[in-house]
Amino acid sequence: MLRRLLLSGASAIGALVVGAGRALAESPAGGEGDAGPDYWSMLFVFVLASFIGLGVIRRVSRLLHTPLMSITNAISAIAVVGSILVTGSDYPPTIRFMGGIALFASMTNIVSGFLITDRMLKMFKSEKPGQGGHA
Amino acid sequence: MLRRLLLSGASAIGALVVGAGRALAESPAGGEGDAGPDYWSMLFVFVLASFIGLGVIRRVSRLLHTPLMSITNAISAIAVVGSILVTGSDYPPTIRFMGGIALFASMTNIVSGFLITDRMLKMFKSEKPGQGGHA
Amino acid sequence: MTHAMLQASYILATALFIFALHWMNDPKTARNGVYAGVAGMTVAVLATWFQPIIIHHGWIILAIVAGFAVGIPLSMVPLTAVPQRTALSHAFGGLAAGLVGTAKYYLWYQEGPENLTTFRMVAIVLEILLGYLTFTGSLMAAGKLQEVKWIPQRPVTYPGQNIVNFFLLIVALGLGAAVIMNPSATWAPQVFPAIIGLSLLFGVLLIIPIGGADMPTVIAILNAYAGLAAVAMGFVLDNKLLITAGALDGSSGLILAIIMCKAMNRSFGNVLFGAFGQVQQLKAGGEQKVYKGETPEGAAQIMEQASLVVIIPGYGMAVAQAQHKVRELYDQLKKRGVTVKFAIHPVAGRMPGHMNVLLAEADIPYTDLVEMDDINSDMPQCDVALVVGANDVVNPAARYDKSSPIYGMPIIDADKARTIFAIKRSKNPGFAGIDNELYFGPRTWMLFGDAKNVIGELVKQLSGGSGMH
Amino acid sequence: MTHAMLQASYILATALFIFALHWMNDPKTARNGVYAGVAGMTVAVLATWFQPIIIHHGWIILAIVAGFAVGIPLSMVPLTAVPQRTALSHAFGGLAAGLVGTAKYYLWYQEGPENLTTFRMVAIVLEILLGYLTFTGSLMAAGKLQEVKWIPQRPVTYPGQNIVNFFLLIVALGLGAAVIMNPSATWAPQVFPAIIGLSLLFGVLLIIPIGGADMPTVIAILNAYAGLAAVAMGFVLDNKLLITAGALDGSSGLILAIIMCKAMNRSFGNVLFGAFGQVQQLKAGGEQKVYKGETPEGAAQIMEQASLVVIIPGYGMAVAQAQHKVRELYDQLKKRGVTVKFAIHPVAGRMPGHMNVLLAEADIPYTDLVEMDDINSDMPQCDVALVVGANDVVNPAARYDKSSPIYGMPIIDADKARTIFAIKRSKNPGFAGIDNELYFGPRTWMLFGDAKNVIGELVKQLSGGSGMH
Ligand SMILES: NC(=O)c1ccc[n+]([C@@H]2O[C@H](COP(=O)([O-])OP(=O)(O)OC[C@H]3O[C@@H](n4cnc5c(N)ncnc54)[C@H](OP(=O)(O)O)[C@@H]3O)[C@@H](O)[C@H]2O)c1
Ligand SMILES: NC(=O)c1ccc[n+]([C@@H]2O[C@H](COP(=O)([O-])OP(=O)(O)OC[C@H]3O[C@@H](n4cnc5c(N)ncnc54)[C@H](OP(=O)(O)O)[C@@H]3O)[C@@H](O)[C@H]2O)c1
Repeated sequence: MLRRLLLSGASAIGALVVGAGRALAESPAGGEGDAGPDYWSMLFVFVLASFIGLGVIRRVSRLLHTPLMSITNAISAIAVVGSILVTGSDYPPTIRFMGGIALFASMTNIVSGFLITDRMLKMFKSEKPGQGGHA
Repeated sequence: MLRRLLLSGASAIGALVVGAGRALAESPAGGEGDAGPDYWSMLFVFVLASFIGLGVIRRVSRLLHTPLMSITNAISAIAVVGSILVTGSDYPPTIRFMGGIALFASMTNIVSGFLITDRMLKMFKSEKPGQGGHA
Repeated sequence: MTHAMLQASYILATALFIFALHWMNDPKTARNGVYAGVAGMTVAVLATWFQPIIIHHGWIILAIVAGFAVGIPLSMVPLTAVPQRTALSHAFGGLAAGLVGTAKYYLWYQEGPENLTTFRMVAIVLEILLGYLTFTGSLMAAGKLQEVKWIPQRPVTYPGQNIVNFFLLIVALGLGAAVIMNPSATWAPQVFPAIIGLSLLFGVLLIIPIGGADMPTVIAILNAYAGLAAVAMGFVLDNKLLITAGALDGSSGLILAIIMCKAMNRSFGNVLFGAFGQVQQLKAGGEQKVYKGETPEGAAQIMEQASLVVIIPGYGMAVAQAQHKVRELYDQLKKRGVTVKFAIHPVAGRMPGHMNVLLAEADIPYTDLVEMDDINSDMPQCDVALVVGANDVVNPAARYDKSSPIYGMPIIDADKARTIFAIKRSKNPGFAGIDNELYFGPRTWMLFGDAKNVIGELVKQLSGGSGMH
Repeated sequence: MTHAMLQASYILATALFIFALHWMNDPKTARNGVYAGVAGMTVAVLATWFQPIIIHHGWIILAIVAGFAVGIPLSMVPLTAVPQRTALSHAFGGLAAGLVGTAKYYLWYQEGPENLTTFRMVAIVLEILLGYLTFTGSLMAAGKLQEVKWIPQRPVTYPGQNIVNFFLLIVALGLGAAVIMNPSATWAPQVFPAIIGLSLLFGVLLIIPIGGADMPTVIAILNAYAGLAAVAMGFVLDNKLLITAGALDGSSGLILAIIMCKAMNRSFGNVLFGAFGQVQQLKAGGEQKVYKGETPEGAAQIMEQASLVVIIPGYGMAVAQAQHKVRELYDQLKKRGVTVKFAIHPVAGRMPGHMNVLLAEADIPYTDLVEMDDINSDMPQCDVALVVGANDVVNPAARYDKSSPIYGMPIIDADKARTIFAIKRSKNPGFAGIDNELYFGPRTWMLFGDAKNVIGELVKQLSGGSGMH
C-alpha cells in the first residue's frame, strides 16, 4: 500500500520534473534574436536572488527576528504587481475580480506589514538617555 | 582652457550616456514575445551580482587578502568563454586570431591564478600539531 | 511609463528591498530598512499602475483603499498576537498568488492555446499549489494560535494520517501534471478547480496534526512557501522583481525555520509530521520530588544583596504580560547598584525574537539583552538567576537525558547560578510536556503565582525597602 | 550541448564562483574555494567548447596549451613577486577583453549594420576602453613593481599633466560616442583603431605619474577595471555568466582599494592624481635627534625575560626575506615560555595581506597573527615590541601631526610598549618619506642592519644562551 503510494508519488513528481525540463529545453535560444521570454534569465535571477537572500538574512540581528518576519511579509506582498496587472487590464470581469481580491490581500499585507514592523522597531532602544542606573 | 576641457568632457560623457539610454529605451519589450536579447535582464543580473560581490568580498578574512586577489583574477578570466566563441566559430581568420590571443591570455590567468592561490593557501596553518610551546 | 522606465523602476525597487533587509542586521539602522522597503514598494506599485495597458482604475483604487482599511487595524494588534497576524498575512499572500495564477490560466486559455507553454503551465501549477495550500494552512495556524474555538488546539491524529495526506498530495500533483501536459484540452479548465480544491484541503490537513505550540516553526515554513509562490508568479508573469522579492522572502522563512529547529534540536520532518506535544506523557514516578517555596520578601532581600542578577524570561512572561513589571524590577535593582542582565534563549516564547520585542516594548535597552551563548559563561558568577515563566529553555535534562524529547537542545545554564528563583503558576510542565529537575535543585526556590503578580510583589518589597545601601 | 544544457552549466558555474569567494572568509575552508573555482571554470569552458557552433578546434587547443605553458611557471614566482604577477594578470585580462570587443565589432560590421545596435556599441566601446587601458596600465604597474630598468620607478610629473591626461580621455570618449552614433559609417572602422590607440596610451600616461610604492592601490583599481571590462563583454555577448563573474571581480578590486585607502587615510583621487612619494621632503631640522643603539646580545637578554613579545613586521621583512628567521626567533622565545604575537597592520608591506602570506609561508600559525585593532589594547601590557622593517605603520605622528602626509592613518601603538626594539638598515625613511619619532623615543633602541641578519643574531644569542629558565 505505502509502496504503491510512494511509486505513484514518484511518478507524479517525475511528470512535473519532466514537464519543467521540457519547458526549459523548448525555451528560446535567447541571445541572437529569438522570440519569447527568456526563461533562463529568470532562473539566473532566481539563483542570484536566493544567494542574496540567504546571505543577507543570515546576518540579521537575532534581536530583530520578530520584526524580520513582518518586514519580509510586507516585501513578499510584491505580488501586488501581478494583481494590479490582472485587475486593471482589459480582461473579462471575472478575471479582473480575482485580481481585485488578490490586490486587496496584497495591499493589506503591505500596509500592516510595514506599519507593525516600524511599530516594533521603534521600541528598540540602546540605552535610555535620561535614565538612572549606570549599566 | 580647463573650463573648455571640462565642457567638452561633459558633452562627450553626455553623448555616451544618451547613447546608453537610447539603447535601453529601444530595447525590446521582452515579456510577451519580442525579438532580441533582453538588455534589462542583463542589467538586473549585473545589479544582483554586484550585491553578491560586495556582500561576499567584504566578509573575506583579512588574513587572506593576497590569495583573494589571485583567486578573483582567475575567476575574472571567465572572459575565456567569449574567447572560445570567437576563436572556434566559423569566422574569418583575422578575427579568430584575435580570439586565439585572448584565449591564451585568459587561460594563462586561469592556470596561474588558481595554482598560486592554492600554493599560498596551503601555507596557512592554524597551529602546528607536533610543535613545542604552548600558545 | 515606457518599458524602459518600468524596468528601471523594478531594478530600483529590487535594490531597495535588498537594502531593507540588509539594514535589519543592526537595531540602529533597522528603521531605515522599513523606509527603504516602503520606498521600494511605492516605486513598484506606481510604475506598474502607470503602464498604458492598465485602463481600469476603479477596482484598483477600491482594493487599495480596502487594503489600507484592513491593514491599519491589523498592524495595531497587541504584541502577543503577532504570531497570529504573521500567519494571517501568509494566508493573504498565498491567496493572492493562487488567485493571480488562476486568473492567468483562464485568461490564457481563452486567448488561445499557444499562450499555455509548458514552462508557463509548470509555473502556474506550482503557483496555485503553493498559494492555496499556504492560504488554508496559514489560516489554520492563525486559528490555532488565536485559540479560535472551533479549531482544535491539540494535534488531531488518526492512524494512517500521513499516508492519507501523502495520497492527497500525489493526486494533486498528478492532476497538475495532466494539466501541464494538456493545457488546452477541453477537460483542463474543469480539472483545474479540482487541483485548487485539493491544495486547499491539503493545507488544512497538513496543519491539523500539528500542536498549537509548534506553530511558530510551521509559520516560518509557510513563510517560505508564500515566498516560493511569489517566485512562481514571477515566472508566470516574466517579472524579475517578483522573483527576487519572493526569493528574499523564501530565504527568510527557510532560515528562521532552520534556526528554530536547531535551537529545539529537532528536524523539519519531526515538526511537520511528528505530532509533537500530542500526548503529555506524565512520568508518574516523578511526583514524589519536592519543591522548596520562597516568599517574595525573602527573594527580594537576596536579590538586593546580589551583585549580578540574570533574568531568564520565557513564554510565561508573554502570557502574563509581565514585561512592564519586569522593567520596574530592573529599575529597582539598578538603583541599588545591582548589575542586571537578561538571558535570551533563541526559542524562548513562541516565535523567534519574542522576548526581545516584549522587553523592548517595556523600554529595556537592548544592550542588556544577552544571547544564550554569551551569557552561559557568566552563569557561574551569577548570584541570582530569576526564571520568569521559562521552563524548557532552562531544563538541564537537555544536556544528558537521552530519553528526553528535548535532549540535545542547547539551554541557558540557570542551574549554575548561586541561587535560582523560578516564577510559574503551577506544577504543570511547559511546552515539551516534561518535568524540569531545575525546580527540585538544592539552590532553587519556587515563587508560585502569575508572573505579573509575583514580580509586582518583588518590586513592592524593593521599593518599600531601605533604598540605597 | 543544447542551449538548455549550456544555460544550466552557466548557472552552475555562477553558483560555484560565488561559493569559491564565500569560502575565502575562513582559512579553514579557503582551499575548498579554490576547488569550487576550478570546477566552475572547467564547467564553463567545456560547456562553451562543446557547442555546435564551435567548429575549429586547433587554435583553441593551441591557445589552451600555451596558456598552461605560461601559466604554470607564472604561478611559481617567489611570494615577493606576487604583486607584479597580479598586475601582469590584470594586463592579460584587459587584453583579452579588448581583443574580444575588437573582434566582435569588426565581425558585426562585416555581417551587416543591423547587428550594431546602440546597446551593443555602447558595451563594445566601454569594453575596449576599459580593456586596453587596463592592459597597458597594468603592464606599467607590473614593470614598476618588478623594477624593470627602462620604466621609471619614481613618479614622472610635469606641469599640466592631469589636464593632458584628461584631454586624452575626452578625445577617446568623443570618438567612442561618434562611433556609437554611426556604427556602420564607412569611416567607423578607421576611427575604431584610434580609440584603441588612445586607450593604450591613456593606460601608460595614467600610471607614469604614480610612484612604485602606490602601485598596490593602483593594482586594486585596475582589478576593478578588469572586472568591469568582463562585465561589458558579458553585455556584448549577452552572457550572464560573464556579467556575474565580472561583477564579482570588480567588487573585489573596489573593496580592496577602499580598504587600502582607508588604512592609509587617503582618497582614491589622491592615489591616482596625487603623485605621492614624489619628492622626499627631508625636513633638514630633524637631523640633530639621536638614536640609541643596542646590540643583539642585549636585546636577546631583555626579550628572554619578557612575558609578552609583540613582533611588528613591515615591508623591510619582505625585502630581507626574513620571515624564516623570524620563525626561528618565535620558536626560541616560545620554548622559554614567552608569549609571542604578531601585530598585523592592514597596509604593512606592499599589498593587502602581505605580512600574513609571508608569515604563513614560514609556518607561523595564523592564530598568532593579530589584527591592528585587536592588538592595540594589549600594547601597554607588552614588554617588548620588536619592529621588523616596519616604519610608517608605527609612526606616532599619524596620531597628532596634522602636517604629516600620514596624519589620520590608524597605526599600531608600538610606542606604548615597555621596551621597543626597531630593526632597519639605515636612517632612511619609509614609504611615506618622513621621519619616525618612534625611533628617538625614550624606550626605543635601534638594531641597525638587514632584518635577516639581525634576527639571525638574536636567534643565535637565544639558542646559545642558558635554555629554559
Ligand atoms: N520561540 C520560538 O520560536 C519557538 C518556536 C517553536 C517552539 N518553541 C518552544 O517553546 C518552548 C519555549 O520555552 P519557554 O521556556 O519559553 O516556555 P515553556 O517551556 O513553554 O514554559 C513556559 C512556562 O511558563 C509558565 N507560565 C505560563 N503562564 C504563566 C503566567 N501567567 N505566569 C507565570 N508563569 C507562567 C508555565 O508554567 P505554569 O503553567 O505552571 O505557569 C510554563 O512552565 C520551547 O520548548 C521551544 O522549543 C519556541
Ligand atoms: N600593504 C599595502 O597594501 C600598501 C599599499 C599601498 C601603500 N602601502 C604603504 O606602504 C607602507 C607600509 O608600511 P611599512 O611600515 O610596512 O613599510 P615602510 O614604511 O615602507 O618602511 C619599511 C622599512 O623597512 C626598512 N627596510 C627595508 N629593507 C630592509 C631590510 N632588508 N632589512 C631591514 N629593514 C629594511 C626600511 O628602512 P631602511 O631603508 O633604513 O632599512 C623602511 O624604513 C605604508 O606607508 C603604506 O601606506 C601599503
